Amino acid sequence: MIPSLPRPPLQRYGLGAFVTGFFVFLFVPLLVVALFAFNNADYPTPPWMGFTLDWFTANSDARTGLLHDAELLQSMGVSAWVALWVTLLSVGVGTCNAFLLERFEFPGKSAIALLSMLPLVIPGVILGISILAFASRIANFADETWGLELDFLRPGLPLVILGQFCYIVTIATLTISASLRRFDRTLEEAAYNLGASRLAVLWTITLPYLRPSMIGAAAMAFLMSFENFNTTLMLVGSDSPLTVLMFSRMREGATPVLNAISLFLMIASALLALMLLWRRGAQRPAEDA
Amino acid sequence: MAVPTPAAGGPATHDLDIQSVRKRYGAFAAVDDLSFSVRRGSFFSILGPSGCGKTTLLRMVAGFIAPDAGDIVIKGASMRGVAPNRRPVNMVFQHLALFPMMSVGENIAYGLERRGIKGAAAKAKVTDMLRRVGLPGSEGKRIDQLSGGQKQRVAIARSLVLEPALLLLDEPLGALDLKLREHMKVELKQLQAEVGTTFVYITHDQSEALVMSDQVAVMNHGRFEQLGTPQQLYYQPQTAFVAGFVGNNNRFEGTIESRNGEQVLLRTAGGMALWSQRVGTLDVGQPATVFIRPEAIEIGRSPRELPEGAPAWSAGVQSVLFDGGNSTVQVLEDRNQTPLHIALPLTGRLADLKHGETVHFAYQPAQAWCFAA
Amino acid sequence: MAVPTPAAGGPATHDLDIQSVRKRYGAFAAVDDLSFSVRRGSFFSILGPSGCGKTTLLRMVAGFIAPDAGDIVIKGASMRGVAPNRRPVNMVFQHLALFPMMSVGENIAYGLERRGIKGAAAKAKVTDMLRRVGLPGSEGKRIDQLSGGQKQRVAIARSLVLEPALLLLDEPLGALDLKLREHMKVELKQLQAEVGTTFVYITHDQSEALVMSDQVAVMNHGRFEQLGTPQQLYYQPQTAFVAGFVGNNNRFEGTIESRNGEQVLLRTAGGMALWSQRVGTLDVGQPATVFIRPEAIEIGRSPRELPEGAPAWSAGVQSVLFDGGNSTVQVLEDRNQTPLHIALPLTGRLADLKHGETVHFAYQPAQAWCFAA
Amino acid sequence: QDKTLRLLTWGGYVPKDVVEQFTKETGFKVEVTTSNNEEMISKLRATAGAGFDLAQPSQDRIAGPQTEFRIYKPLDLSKIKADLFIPSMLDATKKNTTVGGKVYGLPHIWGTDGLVVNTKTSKATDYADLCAAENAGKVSMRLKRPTLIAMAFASGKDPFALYGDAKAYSALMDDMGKKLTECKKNVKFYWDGKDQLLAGIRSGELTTAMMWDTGGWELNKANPDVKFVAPKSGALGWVDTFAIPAKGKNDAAAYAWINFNMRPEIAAKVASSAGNFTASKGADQMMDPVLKKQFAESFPEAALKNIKWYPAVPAGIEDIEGRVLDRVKAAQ
Amino acid sequence: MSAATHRRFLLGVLLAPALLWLLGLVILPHVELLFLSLQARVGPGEYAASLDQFRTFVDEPLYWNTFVRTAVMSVLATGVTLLLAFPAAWYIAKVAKGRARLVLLVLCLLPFWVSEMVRTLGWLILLRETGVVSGLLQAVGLADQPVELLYHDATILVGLVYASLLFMVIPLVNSLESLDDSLIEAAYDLGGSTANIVRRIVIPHAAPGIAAGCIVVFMLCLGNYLTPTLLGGKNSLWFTEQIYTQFITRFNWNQGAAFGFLLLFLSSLLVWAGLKLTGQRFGAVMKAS
Ligand SMILES: Nc1ncnc2c1ncn2[C@@H]1O[C@H](COP(=O)(O)OP(=O)(O)OP(=O)(O)O)[C@@H](O)[C@H]1O
Ligand SMILES: Nc1ncnc2c1ncn2[C@@H]1O[C@H](COP(=O)(O)OP(=O)(O)OP(=O)(O)O)[C@@H](O)[C@H]1O
Ligand SMILES: [Mg+2]
Ligand SMILES: [Mg+2]
Repeated sequence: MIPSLPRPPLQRYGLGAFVTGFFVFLFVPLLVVALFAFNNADYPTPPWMGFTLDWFTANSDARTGLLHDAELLQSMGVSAWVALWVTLLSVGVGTCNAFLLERFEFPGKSAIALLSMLPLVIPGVILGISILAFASRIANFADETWGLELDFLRPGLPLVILGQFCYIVTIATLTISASLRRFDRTLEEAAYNLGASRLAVLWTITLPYLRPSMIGAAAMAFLMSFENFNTTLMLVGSDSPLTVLMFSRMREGATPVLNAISLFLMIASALLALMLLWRRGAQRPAEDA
Repeated sequence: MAVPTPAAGGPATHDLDIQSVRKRYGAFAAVDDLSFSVRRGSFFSILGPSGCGKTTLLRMVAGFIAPDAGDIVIKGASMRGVAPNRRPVNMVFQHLALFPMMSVGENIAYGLERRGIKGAAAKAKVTDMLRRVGLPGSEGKRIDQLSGGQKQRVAIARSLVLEPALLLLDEPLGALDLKLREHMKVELKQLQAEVGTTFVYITHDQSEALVMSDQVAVMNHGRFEQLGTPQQLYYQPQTAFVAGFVGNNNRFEGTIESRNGEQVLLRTAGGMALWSQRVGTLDVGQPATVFIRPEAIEIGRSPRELPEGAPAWSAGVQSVLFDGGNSTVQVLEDRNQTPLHIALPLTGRLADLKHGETVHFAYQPAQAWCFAA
Repeated sequence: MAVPTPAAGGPATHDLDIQSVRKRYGAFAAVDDLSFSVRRGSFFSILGPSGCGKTTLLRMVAGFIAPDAGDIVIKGASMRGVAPNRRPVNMVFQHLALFPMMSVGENIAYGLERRGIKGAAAKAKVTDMLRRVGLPGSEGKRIDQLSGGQKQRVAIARSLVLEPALLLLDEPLGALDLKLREHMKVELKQLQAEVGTTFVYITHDQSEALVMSDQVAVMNHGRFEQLGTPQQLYYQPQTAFVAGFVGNNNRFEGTIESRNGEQVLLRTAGGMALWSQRVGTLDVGQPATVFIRPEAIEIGRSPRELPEGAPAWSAGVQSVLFDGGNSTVQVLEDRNQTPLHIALPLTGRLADLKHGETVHFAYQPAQAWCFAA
Repeated sequence: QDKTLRLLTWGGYVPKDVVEQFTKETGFKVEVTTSNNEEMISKLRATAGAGFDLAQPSQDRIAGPQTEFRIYKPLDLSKIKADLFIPSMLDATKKNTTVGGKVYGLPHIWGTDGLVVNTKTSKATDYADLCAAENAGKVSMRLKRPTLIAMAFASGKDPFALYGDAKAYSALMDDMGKKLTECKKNVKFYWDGKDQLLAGIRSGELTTAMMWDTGGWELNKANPDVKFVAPKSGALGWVDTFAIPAKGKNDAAAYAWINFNMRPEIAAKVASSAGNFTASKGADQMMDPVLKKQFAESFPEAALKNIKWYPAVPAGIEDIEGRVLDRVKAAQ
Repeated sequence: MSAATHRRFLLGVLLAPALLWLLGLVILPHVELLFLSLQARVGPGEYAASLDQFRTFVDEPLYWNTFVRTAVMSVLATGVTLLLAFPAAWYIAKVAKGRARLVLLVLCLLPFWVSEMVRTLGWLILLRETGVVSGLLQAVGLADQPVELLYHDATILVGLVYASLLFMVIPLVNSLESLDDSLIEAAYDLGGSTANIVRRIVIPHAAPGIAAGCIVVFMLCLGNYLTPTLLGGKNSLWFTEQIYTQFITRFNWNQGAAFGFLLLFLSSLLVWAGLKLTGQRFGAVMKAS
């Protein structure tokens, strides 16, 4: 139980041990992946053959390190590009949705509120195929009827972006709505009362208040987009995002460069985490108030 | 019911004129055809129980709610169709509504900036305003670094810096704890006297209204029951509601048994006979209610301690609510078993009363009020 | 400093004995070597400013915090090593901690069920308890359907139904609004008198402590400053802290100029000379503080209204804080410009004082207290 | 403005130096997406033939999808230097990929499906040995159509002959399904990615697997005990082709790539990178000698003759196979 | 009044993106999916309305079995995830204090910021016959020959649980954090035992969070593609894999659509039943997530 209640040692150490085990369970797979990025073998799997940095730096016929693997680097660029758009769209539309759901009353609102949560419980694959099928139908229709080639409705990055956006915006909506719900509306009235126009109120009061949750939603959206696989798989065209490329590499023949890129991802996200922690730490007193 | 009369003085001396304003929510009238004026430079309070329509009224003045009927005139100009951000009034909100993402200085400068006052001019005003509310040099502080009372002052400073014709305050002390509230009451009154801005203050705490105000309106069910100085409300209540709501009171119900000029004799169901001042028309045989303030009753261990001439009763002490200078005693009148509470003398003379002791009490009929029930 | 003396009576008549209990957080002593006893069936309050260690002390009694040293004895049994759920005490939490997922009846029956009392027996007890706290028939209500005062009563009922030796209450009225708190004060006191359970009540609101308690301990910095009846604390404060914390007071600092038996003459920096009762050893030349309660000062428009014999001063009225029976006036003593506040007579005789008027005041040195500074 | 060639192909078919040379010569950049037959088709199907300028499906998988989804353009044979191809292969491929009188595919790389065997620990010589008791738990295969067809040949049937007769083919496949179900206990896992299989054999977890020749030879380089064995009942021969998607935007580059790739010296480079053989005439002489040696070892004259080349897959066949494969997978 | 028109205009502006999103990416695609699933191929490139696809699902025990298996495994994984996540969430929400809590929470998040691919790769390295765990077991003498830990149902379960932990921990932490410590203290003070407090106070309070976590995790498991395909054995059948197969290797979009639709429908049914059984409401539950 909670620390203020006497806890029998069994409970106390039991819980401690469990939590330790829990985090070991969480991190061991990552650690081995990181470790085998330095394995001097051509395959991303045991046995351990000695230490090497080849999988980061090599650029020979036999081995291509992360830094020289143009395909991998490009796919990372593709992922980042997709994630960027998904983030922008999700946060933008998510903010609109939050205002819509928290600030307006209109017929059918509860239906829209419910619907907007649905994408969270639709398996990613199904989201992918349904969007694929629907987009194909429109594209085929346009092609057959008007001879119009709607490229963006064919598998490719625009569709990937739409597919990921479709459910990530739900998360952004939930996050920003929660924050907007906690927002004390008298702050807006106060600003209005102090002579601010409606636009100035939004710009100087409401949006700054929402900023932390928007940043949080953006970070979440970026990461979720970056690591999405299920939906993306059904919607990719000729440009592969990182996850899809890694998947095909894993099937078609992988080298520890996969581990190397994994390590890179881990470090990047750890840095992001540190940054967030640091920001949160700085904001702490403000939040407690 | 006493109909409130507008305060004396021409419109030129009034900062606020409320003219037959009404606001309904469905069939329910939150503010019911209300008219009154607030004299320039005065501290005007609206006192009433929760849900009586105070906030609705204030928000209509601020412009957040449009009245269904009637007009609101501020400094002689009708506010019909004027948006809240264009009205010469500012509001201090119940929970202050300080902007947590801005520093103290930024909070106060916010309204100035919206008017296009920036840079050194704004800075000077902010500095001056902070000095006036007793927080010199706090510009850089974060809102969460302030104590409750300091926040209070910043909220007021933020509004005052815009030099509004009218400052509206919606129970701004409600969230503070007891000691701080006592302190802020005095401070707020002084501040108003210094700056001279007209304050319209709403509260459900009668002590706040009495201590701070020049004029108090007692509101109930969307209407004013009485409008007057604190002393008028306290010593000459016009309605039973005001008598019951403002200050503590012993309340007795019964029928009028006889009348002598403006004084009437009420007989309670228990049989106690009480003389009191009648308010309004009231005559023998009518049901009525008598109010006697605990501190208007004289109490003593023996009847000899009581002033002569007035009728006296004996009673048994139920319990002493000792609270220093505010101590009261709950007694049960011996003959009719009527419960009363009586204030104990400030001197602490009777602070040692015990349960079961017999005491004697009396009161001046001129200090008791009788209203039609 | 006055060391608190345990109340009279052998341990058999005590429900709670605190013996040299201490709790430190790092170098900071939250509760500092405290000893006291609580008489069976009494209403015992611990009054102190925020952070003085009240909650820490209460939670040690309940068992949520283990003391670093000392022992807690309840009904003669040492509580060392006894878990909170095995102690014959129950606690009413500051925010009540009613279980929102259960109905009122289930809340009250929770503790009974844990003791294996189920079915009709439990049901009867719950019904009876609800009746006793004035909520008959509310078993089926949801917690969020109750008003603040009703929640209060359910929380107390939930603890009382277990018939604890001791009921601990941690500022249970803190969250209520003013009017309700006034009302609950009286109700709680009556309830305690009826059920006869020993109450240990902590609060930082002196009025609560004074009104309800048989005994009050004033706590500061982890220690008791004084332990006594409300009247003792109010009229015979033992330390400057108690004099300042309990009730309102005028406070004057200066040096002792002369002594006459137990009375000393203090000269303030402004030059005012005040006679008062000394507390503790205190002699000529020492710096000291004098406390005079606002209601211990007599005030009148002319010196003739004052009692004879006592020294009198004249002063200018600064402002009248009219609050019905609790009105005070702030004055500035003419000669030394010393500010004071003085209670106005209950009769309302001086309620019409105006800013700038001259008044005269006097006090009995026997009602003023002087402490070493 | 079309300066890139978007190529949908197999892993290993596009070595870096070849791309560099191509870019130098023609100015076209090459964007490579690696894939497999099914994914190539489904991708092109979803895009209705857009998104890529050149694809490389196997020759047997062109006619069917083309009829169904119309995802390719007919080839303009006049833009092809026909003399760069081995004539017999060119003709066979053209024949198999002709729909409505138009040719849709040209041969590029060919190879076979057979057995990869660790000769130290397994004595397998035919597909049936995959199900032999002695190899229990150390065997892997794909749950794809080649496995069914191989099993059919191993039991003495000619599934290709039944392509036209859906009913008979269905019955045959049901039998093979049963066979594979019985065989299931032998299987360690059904492989899906090449890497998974190679790792299994390399580590010794597997001794026998049904796989392409190239995988066997690749393993053979590191461990001489592992060999690619042409099964007794015949290796399955496939030819990967060049086909131009219906909405390809850069046909010029596509044709340039085809002609460039079929140059013997380029073809040889590609073939050795892929570990297979090429339809380019004259590339033979320039092949990696090791590969040649491995080929000779795996394919004695008789085995070479016995290669069963996939004919074009008629529509509907894959549904039949699919259901059988699903059942195998589901069987306990 | 102009204020009202202004508001209506705003409502329109905010409603537009929401409707576009919900209609264009959620509703219509699923209608299309339903439509597709109700068609069957009758000749090359020709389709006609038919219930064949659903008939196949009913007639072919394989698909039915796969579905049941997927659902059962998902329920199992959800249960295990809940059991593992609850104590960890309890520790984070109630025992850890201040910065430690924040750090633990971020530590929980970290593995999920790197791609699912990476995590799966980690498990592959750990669990394969020649992998790390097998090696360790041999080294400490618990096994005398390499142990194959991959390709079992239990492996899938481990993978699924691992992939889902975060999505359980976060809603649990959120709902446990909102449980006032004094409720627990009060229950304890009234004589409650740990087990009783958990049952009567903690679980009822955390119920929306538990339900939210369970729904999300269940859906994630059901919709997972990577874990069952990469970690699952030769018997591993996963319904998303069937959908993928129909779409990608069989080019049979109609069948795939039917499967997709069935998955969606049946999983919604399960979630609905779960919610009904525990007396929760979807909207409230999703807000807790
Ligand atoms: N938007 C609304 N719709 C319907 N009724 C409302 C609305 N706003 C207020 N009311 C009702 O109007 C009455 C007056 O509300 P108002 O907020 O003015 O009361 P108040 O005097 O400020 O009370 P309090 O002291 O509790 O703040 C209340 O009974 C309230 O229920
Ligand atoms: N766990 C802790 N660690 C460190 N210091 C603590 C801890 N708990 C309490 N304190 C300190 O001990 C002192 C006494 O705390 P306690 O809560 O008992 O005060 P209190 O008298 O109940 O105050 P309040 O009226 O504000 O509730 C405070 O100064 C507080 O900061
Ligand atoms: Mg209000
Ligand atoms: Mg406390």
